[in-house]
Amino acid sequence: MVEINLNRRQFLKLSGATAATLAVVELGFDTKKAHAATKEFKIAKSTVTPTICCFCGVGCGILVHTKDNTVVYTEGDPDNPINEGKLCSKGTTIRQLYTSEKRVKKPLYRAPGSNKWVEKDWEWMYETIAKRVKETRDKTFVATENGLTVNKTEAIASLGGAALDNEECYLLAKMMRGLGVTYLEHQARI
Amino acid sequence: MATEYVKFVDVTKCDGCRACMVACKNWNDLPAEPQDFLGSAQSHVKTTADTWNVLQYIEHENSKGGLDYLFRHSACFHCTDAACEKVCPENAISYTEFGTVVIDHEKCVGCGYCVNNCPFEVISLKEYVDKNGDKYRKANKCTMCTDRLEEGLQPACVTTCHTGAMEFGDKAAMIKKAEERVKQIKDRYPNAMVYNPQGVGGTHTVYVLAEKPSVYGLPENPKVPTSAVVWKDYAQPIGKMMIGATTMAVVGAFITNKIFSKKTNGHDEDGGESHE
Amino acid sequence: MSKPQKSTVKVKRFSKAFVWAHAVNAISFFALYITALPMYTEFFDWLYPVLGGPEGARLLHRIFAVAFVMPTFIWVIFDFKGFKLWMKELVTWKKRDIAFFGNFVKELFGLRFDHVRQTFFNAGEKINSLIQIFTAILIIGSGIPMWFSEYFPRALVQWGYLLHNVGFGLAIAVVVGHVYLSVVHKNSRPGYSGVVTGEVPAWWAKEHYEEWYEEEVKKGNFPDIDANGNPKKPTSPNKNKKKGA
Amino acid sequence: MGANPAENHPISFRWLTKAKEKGGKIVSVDPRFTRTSSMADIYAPLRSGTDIPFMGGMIKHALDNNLYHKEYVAKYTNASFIVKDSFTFEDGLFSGYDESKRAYDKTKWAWETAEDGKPVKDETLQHPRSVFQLMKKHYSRYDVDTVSKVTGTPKEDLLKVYEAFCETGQVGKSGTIMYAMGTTQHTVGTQNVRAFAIIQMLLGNIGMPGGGINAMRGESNVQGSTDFALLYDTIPGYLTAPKAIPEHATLAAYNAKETPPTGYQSNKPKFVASLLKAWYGPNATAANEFGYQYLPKGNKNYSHINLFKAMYEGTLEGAFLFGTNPVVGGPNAGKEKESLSNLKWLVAVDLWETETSAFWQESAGSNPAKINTEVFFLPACSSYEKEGSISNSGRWMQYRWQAIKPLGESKPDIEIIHELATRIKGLYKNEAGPQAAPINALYWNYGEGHHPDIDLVCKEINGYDVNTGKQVAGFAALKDDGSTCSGNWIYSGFYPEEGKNRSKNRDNKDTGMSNYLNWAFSWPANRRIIYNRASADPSGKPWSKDKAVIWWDDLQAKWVGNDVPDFVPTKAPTDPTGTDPFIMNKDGVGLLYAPTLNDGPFPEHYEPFESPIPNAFSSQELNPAAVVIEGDFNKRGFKADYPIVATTYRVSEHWQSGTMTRNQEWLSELVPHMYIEMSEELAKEKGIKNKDEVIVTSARGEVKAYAMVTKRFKPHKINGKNVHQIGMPWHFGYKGIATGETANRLTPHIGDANTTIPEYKAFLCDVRRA
Repeated sequence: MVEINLNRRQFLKLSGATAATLAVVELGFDTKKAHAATKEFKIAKSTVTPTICCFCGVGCGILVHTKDNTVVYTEGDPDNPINEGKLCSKGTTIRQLYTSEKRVKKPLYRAPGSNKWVEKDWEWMYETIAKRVKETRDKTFVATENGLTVNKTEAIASLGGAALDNEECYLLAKMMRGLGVTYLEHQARI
Repeated sequence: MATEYVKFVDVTKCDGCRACMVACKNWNDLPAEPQDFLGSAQSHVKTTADTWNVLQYIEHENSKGGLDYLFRHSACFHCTDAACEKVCPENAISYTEFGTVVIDHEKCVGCGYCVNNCPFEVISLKEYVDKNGDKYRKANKCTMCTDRLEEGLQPACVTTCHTGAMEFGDKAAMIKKAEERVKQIKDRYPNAMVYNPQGVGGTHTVYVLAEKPSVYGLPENPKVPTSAVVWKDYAQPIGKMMIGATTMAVVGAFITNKIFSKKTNGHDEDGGESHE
Repeated sequence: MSKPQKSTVKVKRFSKAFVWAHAVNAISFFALYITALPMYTEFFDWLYPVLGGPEGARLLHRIFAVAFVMPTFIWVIFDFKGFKLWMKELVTWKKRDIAFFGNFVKELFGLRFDHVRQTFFNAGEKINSLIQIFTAILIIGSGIPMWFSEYFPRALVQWGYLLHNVGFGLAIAVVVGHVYLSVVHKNSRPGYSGVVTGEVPAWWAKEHYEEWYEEEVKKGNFPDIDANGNPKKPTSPNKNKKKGA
Repeated sequence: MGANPAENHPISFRWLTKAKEKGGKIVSVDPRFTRTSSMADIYAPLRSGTDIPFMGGMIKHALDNNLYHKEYVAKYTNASFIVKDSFTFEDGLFSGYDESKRAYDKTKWAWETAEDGKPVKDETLQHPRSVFQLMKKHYSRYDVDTVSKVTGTPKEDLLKVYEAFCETGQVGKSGTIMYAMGTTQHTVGTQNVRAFAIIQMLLGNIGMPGGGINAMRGESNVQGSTDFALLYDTIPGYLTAPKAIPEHATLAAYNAKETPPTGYQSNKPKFVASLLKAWYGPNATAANEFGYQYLPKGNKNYSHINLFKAMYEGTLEGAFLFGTNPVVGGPNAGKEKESLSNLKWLVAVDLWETETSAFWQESAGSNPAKINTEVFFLPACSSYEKEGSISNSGRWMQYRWQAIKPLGESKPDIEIIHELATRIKGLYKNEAGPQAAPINALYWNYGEGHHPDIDLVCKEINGYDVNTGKQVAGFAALKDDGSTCSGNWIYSGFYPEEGKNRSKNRDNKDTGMSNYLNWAFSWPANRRIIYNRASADPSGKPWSKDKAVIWWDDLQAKWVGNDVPDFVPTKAPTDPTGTDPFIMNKDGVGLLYAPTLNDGPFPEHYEPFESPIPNAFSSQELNPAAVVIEGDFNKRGFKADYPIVATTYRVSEHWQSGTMTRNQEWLSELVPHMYIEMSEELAKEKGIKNKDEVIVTSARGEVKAYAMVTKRFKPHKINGKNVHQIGMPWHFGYKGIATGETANRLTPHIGDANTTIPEYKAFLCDVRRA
């Protein structure tokens, strides 16, 4: 699906050995068995997927190395002309977006007045949120105002989205406008 | 050794982004170790067992009275004549074909001799806990990503450096580049210099510094400590010889004693027997 | 050639404090030696597993290092007089001390030799003592900054490594000789019991430390004996009692 | 200026260092000597909130010394337009001001038009009512001495910067201005950017390679999310969101009001109709105005500050948060946190527990028992655990492939949005009536199952012929008759045919002038440099060979070059509008004089909401068009209590409210503590030593942090007196690995007159030892 051409990677020398390394990284198999026997080269068998940095707006390319269901390394995408394989401290660290202990892995619910989170399943969350949205919306919906059709609710807000993908932003804008939300804002404003 | 490689660090191109610090941790799977507030942007006072390179931030009033905000990627220098290698009692530290100096954790016993003899103070001991809950120590420092070099890749810090402050390549070419760079920047940094100290036989991390080494807390003329030279080049071999010689003398004495005793005494050890 | 049977009469040579001090000193020294060996040369790396790995070796080395420092204090506290004597002897050098060495070499290799009259410590022992004191200071003095390197200037620690190493080499050389003479060599063997029990055969004491022996005889502490150790005149049992109590 | 790329956009700075190696000069203008300053050739300090005097002085310098690009100014800008007599400017006020509304009547600022609607021009630029002469007059007041007194920038530094930058007015040279929130987060934020635009047009730097003014966008897809209109006042593609006004009562009225007769925007009705077709699908018909009436129509400013004001006042019941953390990142954050407890329900979608989603906890200083807000936390996955595209500051739309399955039970946002939309639609399915109609009409068809088919979303964004289902090649193919749909017309063309998503392009061959046309996709129409017609002279030849982007090829009778022309490709320079490069503007020229803004056609200096000194340029202290929220929601501080200027900023290692970075071990390690940067001089006055804990207070709150006493901050000499300034990072909060107090508890709830962006970058405070 994705063609990754790592030929801009900085190699020490363009020898046969290098070409072999390239093959290792590209095809995901290790030709250097002797080395693998003692301590396997960290990214020898990893799968490489290109992504774009999730932080600032520069848009640097990053390669994500995954192996055994985890992220083993992240580095600049040498093919991306924006950063040519270079990264800042944040971009270099995106590996820990996956590996950080702090990631929330289950939906959490906090009841009114409660002082703690309770784990819930997705189904319950979706259903309950949908209900809340409908309740609020139905109660506050304004169909017409001064003889104009306005079809809005001013009691629901949506904030954020500057880190979402375009496709997500599109669906979010579509959904919110579809609901009649006027308080629609994101980080461009702040 | 085919080509000798060095890491060339031009601190005047560095903008202090610290990608090198995280790239190192990322590649080498090193844990974080947050420190107390140091009063500047700097995160660690110096390199540690889990932080193999530290970016220094120095506010320096230059000779013209202006303010320079200086940065330096500090890590192991990979000396040609490495004090750590010299003092290691277990031969756990060795030179690689790339000129890098690496510690073999299989051999390292955590004695800390290297830690205390490194003229740049870049080696640290780390305490580990084994399966039985027992603690043990190993010396740690930058490896120059020798594992990457072996695979034909450059060190992780160099790969990520975006300003071109770090390069990895042929030693002669890099040194030439460094010298030319110093000429270029003399106007802005009159004290600029190439730092490739000969006291340790030159290093495999060669710097262009904007200021005198002391501004960066670096020794002006680092050497393998004299004590280490005397110790390893003289005391240790002589000591081993002495032990050998003494042992030989004892053995010799024992044998001669036996021989003479047999000749002179019917039964030897006349003095001791009765006083058992 | 047969010799007449030596007498079993014994005299008190060392105090209990000294015996203890010496024992602690000797044991800790050898323990230190063994725990240091694998680090001194990889030839002995097989010792690591025995000692519980480098960590075990280091721990033992440090425990025995503390033990190694103790003897001086034991002796000073419990037998200050003996200690004082030792100190005094060490700084007292006479012509006979020099003469001792010529004969010592002969004795060492089992050749014919003459006993040169000696005081409590003979010249060899004095040399041994001096070198041992010197190396002990070297080793202890350098060992402390090595152990607590974070509290000492780096230069001191660096020199410490060298001095520890030098001290080690010297000490081993001296100790090996010392041990040989005391344990293995037939002529000094009776002396060995001296450092274990504090007592030595009177004849042997007289032979090796004639001047000291005669001094003690004059004081009435020791029986006057002949070459075989038989008393020239009777002695009261309490005469060979420990003097320092 | 107003940016610190070495610290906040390091990889952009890579290219500056490359330019420097080629002899380029870097100028850094910042209140604080930053890492960018350290790498710059010229550093000039200025007091926060004085960008307009700084740039005004530069405009005057360029005009006085004839350093501007004369032909460019005469032909490609509105310098030659004659402005009506109704435009006046006196003591800081433009004509048409209504104090009670704090607003201007912008019709007073119009220019003279001939009977055909075309502007009256004087290309000699000598007419006293010409934009050029009015501008010259306006900025004659910004002489270097006055500017220096206001900005605190030493006069020689000002001149150094002016001289260096105005050199780029020469043909063959170009200069760019990189700005970020240091420019925009002011009550005059928009006019700050306008000042940049004016100088760049004067110097002929717009549309040029290496020119332009570059917004250094802070979030990976703040460009895309703006393009896709996650803002109250637009709908996708920068189309105006319909308002509850008679002029927007119907689609026809809306089109009439919003569509200019000339320029590319005259195509707007096609884009609107296509968007409505994308949103309402078969339910959008010519008969029902393509569903135009389903769209919500607001009647006020719903921007961030007002949103929280509504929450504070209790008119909001529910809120969705998608990866945002206003309790750290919002202005006057203490009040924003308080406001949250007035919500009935809150849905937070994030990777981490944020200060906002946990606002009810005791560790937030709240009493959970008293807070009745229901909080739903939905764990989202990270950007490489899903797939989709994002758009960078340069409008490059790049695809991100999925590297690994979402961690734990976390889910891609697109799935969460899809599920919620599907379920809400489900609840209304069997209902009729005004509430149900817009939702039932919403066309939501992205495949079966829980996960939407992203390819279908992409295709809808690009647009297709609704009859044939065939993808449209680009926005030129969009129609206003309902036969095409396109979810965002500016992106149309990124998916021109089945199976060809151009954001996935990975051919990194330089196609000329480093444009990399085959790498990713850049809207609009894969153009890399917008308004690139301006890189060629009126006759169609590049101004300079070295800076050639596109040029007119007589033989082929079309524009050719290294980039996709931002111009009708076959429109010759000899065409009546063949020399009008700024095609998105009604008259095809750049606006030196912009009568469209809320606070005046020329940038004029006003002091920040909180300022230590009176305005030296007029008796108007604050931007007359900035809306002030009075009362408890936004307390104001004055010099007597708070004599020190403060600003906030970011560090390289943390990002925005720190949610993403303070939860990562390695980044938390690099910057683990909240600190306040201050000069040695101020520290001495206050008896503060480096590393001491200090307390900063403003009228709105206080913050405790470590003092970082530095030579890199110097007091500003303002009118001969020292004015101290401090700065602090705003990333910190009490959650995550690296924690610290939140700087935004100090910042005010006041916004820019045009965008309502809060004034984070200049406010008053006091400092003392803790």
